[in-house]
Amino acid sequence: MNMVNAINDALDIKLAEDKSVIVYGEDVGVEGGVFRVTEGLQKKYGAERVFDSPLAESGIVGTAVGMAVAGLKPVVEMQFCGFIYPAFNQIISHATRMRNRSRGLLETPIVIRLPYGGGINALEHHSESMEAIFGHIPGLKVVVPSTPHDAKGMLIAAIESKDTILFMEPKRIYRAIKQEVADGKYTIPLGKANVLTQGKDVTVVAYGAMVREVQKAMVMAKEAGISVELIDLRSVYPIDRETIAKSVKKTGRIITVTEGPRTYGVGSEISQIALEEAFLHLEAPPARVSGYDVIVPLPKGEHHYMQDAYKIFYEIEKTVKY
Amino acid sequence: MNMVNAINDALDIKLAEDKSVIVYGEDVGVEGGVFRVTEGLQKKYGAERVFDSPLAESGIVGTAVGMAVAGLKPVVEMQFCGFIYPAFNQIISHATRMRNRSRGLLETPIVIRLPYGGGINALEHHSESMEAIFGHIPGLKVVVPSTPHDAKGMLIAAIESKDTILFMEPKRIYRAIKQEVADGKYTIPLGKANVLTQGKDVTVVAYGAMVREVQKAMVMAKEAGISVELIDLRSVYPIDRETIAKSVKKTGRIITVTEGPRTYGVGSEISQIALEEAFLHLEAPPARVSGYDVIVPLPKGEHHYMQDAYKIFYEIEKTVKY
Amino acid sequence: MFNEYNPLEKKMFQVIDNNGKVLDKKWMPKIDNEKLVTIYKDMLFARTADLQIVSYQRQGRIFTYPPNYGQEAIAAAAGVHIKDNDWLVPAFREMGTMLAKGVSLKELFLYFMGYEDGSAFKKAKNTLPISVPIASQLLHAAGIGYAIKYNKEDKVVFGFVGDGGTSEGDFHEAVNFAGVWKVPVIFIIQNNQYGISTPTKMQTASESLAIKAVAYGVKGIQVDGNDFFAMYKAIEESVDACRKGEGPILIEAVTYRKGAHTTSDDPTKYRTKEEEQEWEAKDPMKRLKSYLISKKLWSEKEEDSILPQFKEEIDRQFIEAENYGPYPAEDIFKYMYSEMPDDLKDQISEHERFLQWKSTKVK
Amino acid sequence: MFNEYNPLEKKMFQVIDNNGKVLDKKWMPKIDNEKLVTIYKDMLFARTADLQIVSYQRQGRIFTYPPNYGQEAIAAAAGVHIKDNDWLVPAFREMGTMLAKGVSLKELFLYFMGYEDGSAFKKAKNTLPISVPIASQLLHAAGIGYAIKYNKEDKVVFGFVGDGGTSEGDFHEAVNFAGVWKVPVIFIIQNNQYGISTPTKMQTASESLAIKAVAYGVKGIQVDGNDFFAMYKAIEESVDACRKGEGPILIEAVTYRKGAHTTSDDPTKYRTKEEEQEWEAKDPMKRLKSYLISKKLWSEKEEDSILPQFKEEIDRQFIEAENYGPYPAEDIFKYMYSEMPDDLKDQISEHERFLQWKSTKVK
Ligand SMILES: Cc1ncc(C[n+]2csc(CCOP(=O)(O)OP(=O)(O)O)c2C)c(N)n1
Ligand SMILES: Cc1ncc(C[n+]2csc(CCOP(=O)(O)OP(=O)(O)O)c2C)c(N)n1
Ligand SMILES: [Mg+2]
Ligand SMILES: [Mg+2]
Repeated sequence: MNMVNAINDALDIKLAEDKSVIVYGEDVGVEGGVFRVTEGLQKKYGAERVFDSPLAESGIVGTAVGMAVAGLKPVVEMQFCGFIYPAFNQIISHATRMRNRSRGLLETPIVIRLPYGGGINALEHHSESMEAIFGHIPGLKVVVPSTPHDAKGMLIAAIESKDTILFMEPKRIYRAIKQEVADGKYTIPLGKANVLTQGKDVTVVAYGAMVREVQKAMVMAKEAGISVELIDLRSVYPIDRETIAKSVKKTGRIITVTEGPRTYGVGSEISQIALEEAFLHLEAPPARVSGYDVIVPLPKGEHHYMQDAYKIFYEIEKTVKY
Repeated sequence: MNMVNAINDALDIKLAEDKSVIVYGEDVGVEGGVFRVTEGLQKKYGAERVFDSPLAESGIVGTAVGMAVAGLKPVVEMQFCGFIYPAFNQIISHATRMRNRSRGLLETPIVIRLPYGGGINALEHHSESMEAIFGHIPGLKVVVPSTPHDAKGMLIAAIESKDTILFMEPKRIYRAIKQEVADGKYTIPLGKANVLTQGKDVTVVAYGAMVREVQKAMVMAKEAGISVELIDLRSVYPIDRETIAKSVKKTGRIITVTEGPRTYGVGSEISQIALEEAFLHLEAPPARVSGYDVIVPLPKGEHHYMQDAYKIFYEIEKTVKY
Repeated sequence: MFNEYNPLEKKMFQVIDNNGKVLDKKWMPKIDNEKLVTIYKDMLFARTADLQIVSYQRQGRIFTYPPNYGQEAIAAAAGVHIKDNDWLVPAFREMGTMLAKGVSLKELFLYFMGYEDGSAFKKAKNTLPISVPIASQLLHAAGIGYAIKYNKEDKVVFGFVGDGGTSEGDFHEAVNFAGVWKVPVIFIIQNNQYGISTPTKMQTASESLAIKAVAYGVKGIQVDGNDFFAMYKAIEESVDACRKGEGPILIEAVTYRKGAHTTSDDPTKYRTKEEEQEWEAKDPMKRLKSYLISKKLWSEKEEDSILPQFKEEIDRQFIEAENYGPYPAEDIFKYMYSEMPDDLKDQISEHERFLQWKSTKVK
Repeated sequence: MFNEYNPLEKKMFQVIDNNGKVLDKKWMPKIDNEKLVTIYKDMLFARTADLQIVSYQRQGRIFTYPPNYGQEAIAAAAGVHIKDNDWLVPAFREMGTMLAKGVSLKELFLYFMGYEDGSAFKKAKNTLPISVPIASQLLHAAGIGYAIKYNKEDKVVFGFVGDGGTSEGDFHEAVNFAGVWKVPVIFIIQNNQYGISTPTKMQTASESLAIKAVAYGVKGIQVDGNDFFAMYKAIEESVDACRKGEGPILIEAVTYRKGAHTTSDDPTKYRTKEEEQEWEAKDPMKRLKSYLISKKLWSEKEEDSILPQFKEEIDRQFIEAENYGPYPAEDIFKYMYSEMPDDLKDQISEHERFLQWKSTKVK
């Protein structure tokens, strides 16, 4: 099962189980979404529960806030990360504040599904990875699966959560990874990182599509005799400090690999956590591999921007040799 | 002259000097802005050049993009930091991309003035400090003055720049600091930090209203025999790495003081720079004083959130004693 | 009503004139006398409270406050028709409706004194907190409307916005979504002639705000918002239409903000004495009072005798709010998530450690 | 025209029928024969290019592309009227207008092949790049309109958007700002019946898209977008009105996207063969061709003889674009700011060091 199927499966399970779950967004109904993630769901659950909205992102998230306070569980899709910005105000001013504003009286259990990331030869605005700005919004949870199995379990957990959750989907690996995915319902707790590989020389933190790139770099690292501990962060906010702390105390070195722009990106925050938790263990400066501080280039220039296995290995080597 | 007067003066000078400068936004015309920053300018320059727009932030920034590509220099006001979000898409998708998108053919010299920050006993959404999310937007410059003198020189520089600039105004000190401000035109280059006080034990980086709080903390530090080097960052993006690097190499310790939420805030980025530039000089973990990861509380709870001199001194002491 | 006062024909729906005289009996709603007096008293209470808050503010006992002065008929008419189970989605100038819904004055005071607790309405069911980001709340109204329709409930949503708010993209998206979904939402635009200092004619070149209904294929009507009976009738029919599945409805209520935008605002900067006087003649309370007095349902004497009671009650609730007590530090963390993430727990501890330390420093 | 075809009356402005017959001489624009043939050839060129791009895409020689197929009359009519100094603010489905403005096919190819260089128009003055974020570009049109008015220039702005785009808040804000400012902008909605898979009736409950003009107090008209003469006439009068200071104008051009939304889309998922056939009869090229043939201005033979030339020219430009050469790494940094910040300079060096290192690793 690939990630598209896994997400579809998660939606299917929750739609079947819970009448308050409502799925909508641009083209998610009849067409099943531009990535076919919601394919078949409208047929199965009807156009009241799975439907196409008008083309307006603020409208989608803003109405989801209303539905949620009235007891529904909207799961909405933003077509691409580059098109979530019109909804920014509704996310930062309402979805993430209703509970605090009303001292717990009102809740906004909303899942915003957001295909993100580059490497798919797309037009402008179709390759962005702006999780850091969302991670900075108090009241929001931002999670990113890296495998079909995680996608299913995390999405079910997200739909069952009472918080507003930005569920970022690494569209570059939507169909690239196939894996056995357990039937039926299971959840993966949000906010917990996953140590994918134990290692001793350096900790590498990644999430989403970058996990696979790190794994490729680890082949090179192994050849070079470097033992890498790979952490799939899974949750951009809240960050699992404990897992990071434990790992970096062991390895003394840490690198964060992300797709988005560098400055004020996820990398520096992970470094800061390493500083706060393990300063005296550090044998090299916590480092980051990231996009540059530029607009994601159109396809012909994208290779200059994307993090590949070489770039990751390059940084691993530098850090270990520091 | 206070900061409100200084900004008004800068606008006045540029309006007088350059017919392409246009000032607009909500209530900036007849009323002179809710903070009276544009007072008197409509009378002086007419309602074609200084005027009230309809109440729509995306509309304001989006039309500014159009004006700018057509050769004008719009200086627009967002009434409060909490109300800039409807304009987010126009900022991140257009204002900051037109040049890159057109390979330099089109330019968007826009100044977005943005009163920000807490401590003024305001309603919800009126006390925010979200510079970090703007610093993460490639193509944007984000600057913050901390004195009337800087405000004037930096705003003139911003209006003369060909880039899109978010000019954040620490409204808490709009009228709190009075200072001699030179007559006539002068500019302060954007992107350069300002070392306000030389010191040797610890570097403290701050900007906007926090500079004054740090200065208060420095009185306590001095009493405790701690010598603080104070850097007014002035520019949240681009960051003046050089000044930070030089300072932290000297002091071996660095603390960043900001108002906004902590995670993915400005502090961790400054720490990362310290790591990258001066790892072997560090004698304590680069630290940060910041808001917590919560919504800025309403006035009665705001003191729990705001960084005061004590909190800053607390962190200085911890870092120096590390 | 919606046909006769189609916004394309540029007629404003009115029932009484400035002196409280009925213009056309046909539109006069049937309200029994006792109820009408109660309504008037509620309006008077709201106005008294409103004026009193402004004076508390002058005394420095409350922070910024947006007065309702002059707009009471709109909020009152909505307040009469809104049921416990209906939803109220306010902007920030609808005190009368909030009180009718069961929000207490004390809660409102707490909010404007700077406590979030003031938005944790103890008795007002299905009432959203005040929404500050202009027009954004209308999308919540549309979404709630969807939930009502989806659950086949017999409820209506009242969504408020100002004239300035109609310029925001969210206004457009909200009425448009509601129109496509055909949901039971009454959008009420309080056209009080200004958005802070900006007059309505600078917000839009359209002939009226009601006419914007056409752009969304929904029913719309322009109503004299200072005419209680007109507002009563318009909302009554709107509620009926919504309950029959004929919503949404867009009402432009034409009124005037007699006070300042907020207590930090100075209207003399942007409007004239003449204009203010012109509108004084249309004051909604005076018009309703004239009607009541002409029907012998009310008298100046009664008013004089009730006002001190109102003032006392308002003061009582205000003082209760003033004595509300401390704002615990953990309250700024507690409601961020359904379960507190470890990070926030750490931040609470950090804050406590700091306070501990600070207590040793500050004498 | 604007009066007779007031959008409130729900009439669509047409000049010729599906067979190219003139419906009412009164509206037939005066275009000399030679020019008309040139226009037709330009349309044919655009359509041929469009179809050819789709086939290049199938061959994997170009990335995602949004076909114009079926919408050529709109772009052509705008292309005839837009002057060098006028401004073009496109969405992404206006090839004909872009070509008329001086954008080369090669530039468009470069863009869709993934080079930003394709948006650095060498010859097209006052032409914005393709805008992907739906409806956002209309605000740029309004702002440019302001600059024109402010500078007292004799220019008009053409701003394009799709039917789906009318749901976005930016559509509302743009037309509203333009209306308040009274600026010379012609907003052209290409209502091609779908926003990707979503039919127009799910975008809004309004009776038409043209009728939305009322909400902004601007002139509006619904035009048969597959009727070249109607589009010609409507734009001609709009341009006149704008030059006289009577803008802005909102035109709904009713058309049909005969192709897929983009080359990644499969329309069979959401529309029927019947519907496609129905629209086939209204194809804008066929209608204009029928007219031309009936007037003996054009023949199938001429068409057959010119098509190979077009194809060759298109291919030539395509191959030029294919051989465009490398994309230097520094180009991703170079245009971010007017002067490159040190940080970006450092990032360039870092990138070079990495490539250096990589070259030693990759055999
Ligand atoms: C998105 C947003 N922008 C700006 C503001 C600042 N602001 C507060 S009230 C107001 C004017 C609102 O005017 P109107 O909608 O007519 O409502 P009124 O205050 O007249 O009731 C403005 C601009 C805000 N609260 N939200
Ligand atoms: C803000 C935004 N949201 C979503 C998208 C994805 N998207 C691209 S085209 C499109 C449909 C546009 O429909 P319409 O406006 O009718 O134009 P058409 O494609 O039919 O020409 C969508 C949803 C986008 N580009 N921008
Ligand atoms: Mg108003
Ligand atoms: Mg369309």
